[in-house]
Parts: sequence; C-alpha cells; structure tokens
Amino acid sequence: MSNSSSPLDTAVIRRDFPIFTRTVRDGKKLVYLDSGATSQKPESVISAEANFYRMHNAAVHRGAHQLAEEATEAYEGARESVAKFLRATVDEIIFTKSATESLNLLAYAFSSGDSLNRFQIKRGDRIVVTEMEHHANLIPWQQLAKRTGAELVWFEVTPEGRLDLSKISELINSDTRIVALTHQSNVLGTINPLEQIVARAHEVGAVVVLDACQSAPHKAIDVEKLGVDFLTFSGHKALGPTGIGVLWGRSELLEDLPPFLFGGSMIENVSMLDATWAPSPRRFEAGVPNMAQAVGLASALEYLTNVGLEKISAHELLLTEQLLAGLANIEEAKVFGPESTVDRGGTVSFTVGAIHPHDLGQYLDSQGIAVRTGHHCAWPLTRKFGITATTRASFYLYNDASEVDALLAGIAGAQEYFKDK
Amino acid sequence: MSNSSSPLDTAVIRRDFPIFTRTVRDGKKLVYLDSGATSQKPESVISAEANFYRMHNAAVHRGAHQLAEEATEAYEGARESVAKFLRATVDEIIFTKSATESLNLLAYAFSSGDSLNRFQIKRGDRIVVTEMEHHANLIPWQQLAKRTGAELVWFEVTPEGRLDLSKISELINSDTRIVALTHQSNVLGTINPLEQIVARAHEVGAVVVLDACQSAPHKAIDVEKLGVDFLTFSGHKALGPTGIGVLWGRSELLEDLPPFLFGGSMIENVSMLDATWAPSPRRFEAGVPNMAQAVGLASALEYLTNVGLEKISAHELLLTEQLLAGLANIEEAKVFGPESTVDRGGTVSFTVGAIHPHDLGQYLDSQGIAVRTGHHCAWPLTRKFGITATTRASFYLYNDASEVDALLAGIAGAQEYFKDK
Amino acid sequence: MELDSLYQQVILDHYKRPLHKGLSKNSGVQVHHINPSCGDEVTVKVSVNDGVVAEVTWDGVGCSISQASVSMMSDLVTGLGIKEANVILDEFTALMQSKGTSAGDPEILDDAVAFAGVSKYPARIKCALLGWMAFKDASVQAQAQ
Amino acid sequence: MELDSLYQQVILDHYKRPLHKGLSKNSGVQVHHINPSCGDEVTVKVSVNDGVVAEVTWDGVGCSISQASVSMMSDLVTGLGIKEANVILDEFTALMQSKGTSAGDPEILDDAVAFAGVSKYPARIKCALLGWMAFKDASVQAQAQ
Ligand SMILES: Cc1ncc(COP(=O)(O)O)c(C=O)c1O
Ligand SMILES: Cc1ncc(COP(=O)(O)O)c(C=O)c1O
Repeated sequence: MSNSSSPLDTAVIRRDFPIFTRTVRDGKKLVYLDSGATSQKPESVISAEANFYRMHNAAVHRGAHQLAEEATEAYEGARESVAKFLRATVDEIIFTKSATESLNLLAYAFSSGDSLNRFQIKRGDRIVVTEMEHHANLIPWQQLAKRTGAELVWFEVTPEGRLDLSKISELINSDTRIVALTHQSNVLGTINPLEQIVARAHEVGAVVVLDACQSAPHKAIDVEKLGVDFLTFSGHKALGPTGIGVLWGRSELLEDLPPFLFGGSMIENVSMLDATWAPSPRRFEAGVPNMAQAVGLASALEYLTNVGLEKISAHELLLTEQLLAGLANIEEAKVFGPESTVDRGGTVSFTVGAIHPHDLGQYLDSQGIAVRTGHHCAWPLTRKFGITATTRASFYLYNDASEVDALLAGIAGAQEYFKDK
Repeated sequence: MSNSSSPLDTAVIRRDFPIFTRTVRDGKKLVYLDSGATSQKPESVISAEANFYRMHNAAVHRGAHQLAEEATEAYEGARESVAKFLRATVDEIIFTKSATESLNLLAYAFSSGDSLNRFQIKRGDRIVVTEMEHHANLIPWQQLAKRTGAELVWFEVTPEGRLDLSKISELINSDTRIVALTHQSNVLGTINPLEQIVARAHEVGAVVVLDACQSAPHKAIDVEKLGVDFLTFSGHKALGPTGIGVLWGRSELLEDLPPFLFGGSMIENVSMLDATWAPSPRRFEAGVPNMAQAVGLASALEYLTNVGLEKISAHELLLTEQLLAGLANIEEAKVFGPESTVDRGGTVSFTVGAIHPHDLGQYLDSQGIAVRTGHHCAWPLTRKFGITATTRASFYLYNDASEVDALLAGIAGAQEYFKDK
Repeated sequence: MELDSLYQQVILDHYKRPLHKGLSKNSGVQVHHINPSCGDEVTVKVSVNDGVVAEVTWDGVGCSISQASVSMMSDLVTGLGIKEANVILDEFTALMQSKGTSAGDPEILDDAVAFAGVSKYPARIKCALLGWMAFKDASVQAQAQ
Repeated sequence: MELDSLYQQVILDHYKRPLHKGLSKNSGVQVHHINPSCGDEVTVKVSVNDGVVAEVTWDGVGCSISQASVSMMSDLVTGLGIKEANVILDEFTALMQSKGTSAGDPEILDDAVAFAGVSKYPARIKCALLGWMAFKDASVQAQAQ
C-alpha cells in the first residue's frame, strides 16, 4: 500500500542515499526503521565531508595560509548554516561532538563557576527532569545533583505516555534552577507541551534545557518561538555525520556560562598558573574542532531545508498513522505512547504478545527490516511501564508506506514463526 | 635539491593525497609545512569514512539488525587497529573526539570520584607539568589544581629548548600524584627524556600522562616500552579524520577511573536517581560514538604502518637537518629548540630578524608555502623565550627536500620584500 | 531459513518450559546480572558442596536466547564438580566467540551446542552468555566462602 | 604582486616609524588588548576632554598590520570629537568586513584606506582591528568617567 497523499516523493529521495542500493540478509531489501538511533546519509553530505578533506583541509583559526583561510570559512560557514536552521544568531551556535557532550557541557558548567556565577547550583536548588528522558538528559543532571547537593525531581509519565503536568507548580517551584526535558520522546514519540513548562520555568527564574535530538531532524525549529534557553541535537540523527553535535544557548546566557573543555583556541590569555577565556562560541570549542563534520552537518541541514521540514513531519505522521492503525489490528500488539498522531512524532514503540522484543527484532531483521529493541537508553521509562524492553520503529523522510506494510507483515510472520515452534 | 638518502618515495606517497592536486594563491604549488597543526589525508582514509556511511552506517552496540552488526564490527575493529598501533590491549583504547577531550577527561576524572577513589586529588597533592606544554595539556591541570587545592608545578625549559631535569627529585616529590607532559614539543620539536621522568614518577607513586599528539603520528609507539600510564593523540594529526582522538590507559587504572561524559551506552544500570557504570572502554564512550571517524582513523594508522613509522621518522629528520642547516646560513634567523637532530622531531620554530612571524607567514603563503605562526597554543613557552610568536614549519611523510628549499628561498624572499619597502 | 540456526527447537523449548527457574530457598550464593544494552536480567543462585555444584536455580526476564541459555546451563552444571562445570563454561564461551566457525563439542556441551548459531549474530552473544557469566560469578563466590 | 595590496607602503612606514608610540604620562584611561590567536598585544591610553579625544598613546608588540593600524588610528582620532572618531571607527570596521569589495572612503578614513587589502585576508582582520577595538574600549570608559 502506498500512501498517495504524502507530500514527499520518497522514490526520488531514496536515490540520494547510497545505502539503499545495498541489500541485507541474503538479498533482502533494506527496510531501515531505525532512524531514531541514527539516520542514513545522502551522498551530498558524504561528499561535503570528503571534499573538505580533499581540497580545503587545514586547522581553522590558526594558520596564516590560504588553506587555513578556506577551512575557517567552511567551518564558520557551517556555523551560519546551523544558526539559520535554528533561527538563532551565529555566536549562539557551539559545535560539540554530540548531544551527549552538549548536555554534559551544560551540567558541568552549572557546577564549575565561582560561587558568584549565575549558573552555580548549590544545596537547596532544584533540578527538574522528566521520566521519559534519554540517559543523556538524565544522568548528567543526576551527577550534577550529587556534586552540588541539589535536589533532582521529575515529571511523571501517564499511562498514555504523556507528561503528567498536574503538579507542575509544585514540581517547578521557586527553588528550581534548571528544567531539562526532551522535545520528543525517543521511545514513545510524544511531543511535550513546551509552552506551559517554559512559562512556569521562567516564572520562577529557571533555565529550560531542551533535548531536541528527536525533534530538530524532523520538524522546523525556531528557538525564539520555543522560548527555551538551551537546545541541543546530534548531527548523525539529522542526515549528518557522526562526531558532531550542536549546542545552542541564548547569547546573554552563554556570556556567563563557564567553559567545559580546556585547551587551545578557547583562551584569551594563558600563563603557567592561570588562564582567561575567549568569548562564546570559541570558549566552548577547545582544540582543533570537528571541522569536516561541521561541514557535513551544514550540508545535511541544507538537504533537510530543501526537502522542507513541514513536508518531512507530515510525511512521517502519515506513516505513523498507518503503523498505529496496523498495530491496532494486531490483537497481541501493545503500543507504548500516544495512540493518536496528535502531538506525536514518527517513533512507535510496541510489544507483541509474549515475543521478547529482541526476538521480534531478530525475526524482522531476517526479513530485512531494521528496528531497535531494548530500553532505548530510557531505562527508567521502560521500567515505569513495567517492561524490560520494546521494539521501536522510527521513520524518516526516506521511508514509505510499503515499508510500514513490510513491518506489519513481518510482525505477523514473527507471530507465526514463534508460535509454530 | 632532493635528498637521495631518504627511505621514502615522496613522489609516490603524494599521489595518495588528493589535496596535492590543487594549487594555492594563483596557481602556486602547495608546499604544506603545517602538519603539526593538522595533517593532510590520503584518499584511502577519506574513502574509508565515506564507505562506512555509504554501506554500513548504523548505531553501534544498539540494534538487533545486520547494519548495526556491521557498524559495530567496523567500530570495534577500529579499536583493535588502534590497540595494535600502540601495542596495547583492545579494552585499553578509548575513542574521544580529540586529544583535548582525552586530557580533559583525565583531569576531570581526578576530581570526580568519591573520596576513596584512588585517583581523587586533594589539597596537598602535587601535579607536575612542563613549561613546554600545549594549552591542552596545561589548562586542564590548572583547573584541576584550582578545583582541588592541589599544587601545580613544572619543569622549566632551558635556552636550548630541553627540559631542565636538574631539580627532578624536588619537583616530583612524594606529594606528586600526576606528571603530565608532552612526548614531543609542538613548538620546539624537542623529544622529552621519558625514561628518567617515568622512573621518578613511579618511584613516588604518581601516574604519568603522555601527550603523544606530536609523536604518535610520526614514530612507532609501544606503550609498554614507554612505561607511561595514560597516553593520548588526535586522529587529525595522524592522517586521520577530524573529530576523533584516542585515550589509552593501563587497564588496571581504567578499571577505577571515574567516568566523564554521562549518557547512553556507558551505563550498567539506571534509575531516576542513580546510575552505575559499564566497564572500560564503554564507560568512557557515552552516546552514539564517532563511528565513521574511528573507521577513518584505523585506515590512517594502517597507511602509516604500511609506509613504516621508522622510515617516516628518518625521512622527517633528514628534512629537519636540511632546514636547520639552511637556517644556520641565514644570519637573521634564530631557531627556538634543539639545533641538532638528536632527540628531536620534524618541527622547527624560528624567527627572522625583525620580520614579525605573522608577516613572514603571510609572505610565505603568497609563495604557496603553508606554515604556522603565533604561540602555537603554548603561550607560556613563547613568553619564556621572551617573544610573542615564532614561525613554525612541521614536516610529514609527504614533504620532500625541494619543499625545504622552497621554504628557505621564501625566507630569503621575505627578507628582500620587507627590507625594500 | 537462516534464522532457524539461531532459534533451534531445543532453545525455544527451554524458553517455553525453563528448567530450575524459581530461586531455591536453600542457602547459596545469589548474584544478579544485567545486560545493560537491552535490559535483560537474570538472578542465579548457586550452592557448592565439597567442590560439587549442588544446586543452581534462577529467575529472570529476557529474550529466548538469554532465558533458554540460563535454563540449559543450570541443568548442565548441576551435580558436576566445579572444574568440570568450568570446562563446559569455557567451551561454551569459546563457541560463542567462534563467529559461526565452530559447531561446538557435543561431548562437552550436550544440548548447548544448539547455541552454535548464536555466534553468527554478534548482538546476541551477550544474551547467550548472561546466565553463564552469572554462574561463574556466583560459583567463584561460593567457593571463596 | 598580490601581497602588495596587503602591505601598502604607508602601512610599512607606520610599522617602521610608528606615531604616538610610548604611553603618555598624562592622565587617561588605559586598556590592554590581546589577540589570543597570535599573541599580539597592544596597550592604548586615551584621554577625553569635553567630548574631544585629547590624546591617544600606545605601546605594543605585533605584526606590521596590527602595529601600523594602531599607529594610524592614534593619529587619525586625536583632536576629533568622540562622535567623529566613532564614525571613522565604524567605517574602518565596515571596510575590514568587506571581503575585498570596498576600497574605503578616503574622506573618512584618510590614509587608513591603505588597509582595504587586509579585508581579503580573513586571518589578518583581527590584526588590523586590534588597536581600534582597544581605542573603542578605552574611549567608552573615558566618557563614563
Ligand atoms: C602537543 C599537542 N598537544 C595537544 C594538542 C591538541 O590536539 P587537538 O587540538 O587535536 O585536541 C596539540 C595540537 O593542537 C598538540 O600539538
Ligand atoms: C532523545 C535523545 N537524547 C539524547 C540522545 C543522545 O544523542 P547522542 O548519542 O548522539 O549523543 C539521543 C540519541 O541517542 C536521543 O534520542
């Protein structure tokens, strides 16, 4: 079944992705439904990175020669592209190696300033997270709480996979300094209601840290409209290279944010015993940066922008609708997360009867279908649902309706396979 | 002048590097003498990285599908290659984004364990560095000292650019917990006498952290023979991609070393309030790693091994000898660092009369010659020599004697150019 | 079907009708092991008398491979001398690391040769080893007592 | 030669025979600016009387571009009203960011149009701006006094 109402021509898009020319498991078509873990890359991104190495490679900001100029232009140009993508200003864009590094950078910064630093967290302060956070947006805050004596509290998740906002005013109270949450759950697909949370956080003077790993690659982001204070995502989930992440922060906040990694290029002055820091974004980018990856990421964001993020979200929602409908027809299937497509992205977690997700995933793999199984690095969330694991399908612009059909057929096949034996 | 005694056929080697097909500054041949900042990349490395994206891209350690298996094999295979390169065991190899991250990882780890952790540094402890450290191996230790109240002391540098070991027993005393130093100076070219320093450090129970950024790409490393406890280098200076670094540590030390970045894949168990850690190397690799870059790095190390590191060092020393001899003939030229090739690598820093290094670099650039100018991220060292900057030429396997001649001719040209005016 | 090499009938049988499941009330050393990448857990309780594995019981949640493996393990090692049990453990570990090149020695492994197919699926090796590693851990502790 | 667009004669002249170099003993606001990427440093001392730049002196070490620029700057702004000085500063900054597309307005910049070539060398823009930024910093502080 092909969904004729999709705004995307996936057949054309797929031609841009070399990996779809290969097959898996003895000649089976690759049905890649694991973009929530990492996305595939278009040839243009791969070439952009390769071309940097081939023709412009040099250390940025450092050399007085033409290659260094070109490399700097490429790298700083990539920063401009990211700024445009997030509708931010260029000095607010920090390149990290991943969202994980970005979130750790922040969590460390909240305990490494001097006692007068506005970000310094202390005993009695409160950090608010949610029960649906990826480990990357949970453990750094746990550790910050441990280091400082601050209190870690969280929004619970309802059985439908939404944040329970009923106690928002008690949770985000006047002691609250940080509210860190995900824009879209990487397990449930839930898109969180930012407006209310941001309003409450700012009311009490807390900063809002948004994990946009699962949203920025799929929907148009406007940091001003979102109203959050920091935002991060990883390049590799957004058609970009591995080894690159983005941290965005409001410039007036970055101004006072203590540095995280220390070394070359992030300094203003250095003596044997002391050092002072360059302004943002330099202050947060110590060492020779991941230049080629930044260039690749810029190319990826350009690709996404050219296709159109509105179209991508709409396309993914159609696939999600199709999958949810299909799963609703499978008696043994249980979906974790919203069963409608309201405030929801293209990530669907489910279990099928007594078939362990790992076994289901393995069967699907034998049919060429790549999904992810396990706790998806959100272990407290799967535990909350009283399970050890789910099977997760996550969509991107290169998936189509026939692949949803293949997944549904694969599930039926697995039921058959494990029943018979 | 071509040096006929070199063990390398640079003409053949250069064909592997696409960047040498281009010209700079209106058709001038590119004479790239800035490998100390970052190296150029052979096509095989660029293709290895691209090919990972094209054919095997998936999140490692996470999926139950064929691509995830292939990606994991590629990534873990890269770890084996690095282990072989350093003559270490595979679980001792940690992939970071850069040497800068590696050194920060260590410096943070020394203050983030509980009070019983063997690495925990405290007031009264001593950290020893040297005056010739790159900022990446200085500022993290400054900050560690500040955080903990430990004392930071350093080996001074003699006028010849060697470490002054005369006070070694006082410097490395019984309070000393860490000795962090560079294997080879990125400014002076000096190769440091490890044996004596390691022996003394271990005598007092301190660990030795070796910054091998400027040595590992150029000479065969055997971590057992070196006797150090931790070692790091960056991929991009070793023909590899940007965005990847290596941290090696003795397994019995890594066992107790506290983690640095927190997030997915580095955990053993996670609840809302607490988490426990996976064993090394996983504990130090949070999140979806820089997989493609690890694969590219493995390809780079393979390239270096195939050419032969002994040959590469020997070749670079011939060029160094030629340059030192040439500079000795220029009355105004002053070399900073050893004037012989004993215990020395292929990095030569110098000044030429009153011509500011930046202006000299600019003139050389106009001739197609890429050098670096400034303090080379070792500001305290240049200050020690009473200068603000030097011009630095650094060699690699693709440079040849004619390029040294070009540099010498360029210097003469600059003297002419700035004198006339 | 290639998948059948992974899901041998005897494995699925153990999964559906596990042996020695349910932790014994007898004294013994109990350990809890987890597979952090998927969340599978197993608790293994081992009692050793005079160098002989007297009882192995377990509980756990997980995939067919992990649960069948711990079930088969518990049945295989019960009643053996610790040394013999370790011989099986080593043989099983070697089989898992064989990347599909070994069929396993049925003299030593008995029914556990059915896991030979697992070694072709690197992501599943940890599943198959989970219970064995727990047994190793527990039996070492039990001997130390 | 392309390089000549960078190293105009007037720039090299200022480099060799700098004006207003040596910090004045008169009262004024003194600031120290550094170019962290190359280590060049400049100290600029500014006194402002009744909205007029009364005196600008400086000291420093650095490349020809940075030293010539601060020399020329000090000569250009001395005696001007702060507003006029800022017009020059803005024009000079715009010229530096022009990527070689502007020749600069000689009515405003006078000899400083010689720096137009610098804008084609991104790594050198900071050199040319070092002294100007120091002046800006110092004059703002001086006015606030
Ligand atoms: C001696 C030395 N240490 C550390 C570094 C830092 O390496 P990176 O910038 O790749 O992290 C460099 C290079 O810049 C170096 O030369
Ligand atoms: C919601 C969410 N946050 C954070 C991360 C961490 O991203 P990375 O592993 O690229 O650092 C992920 C992906 O793994 C994610 O899905």
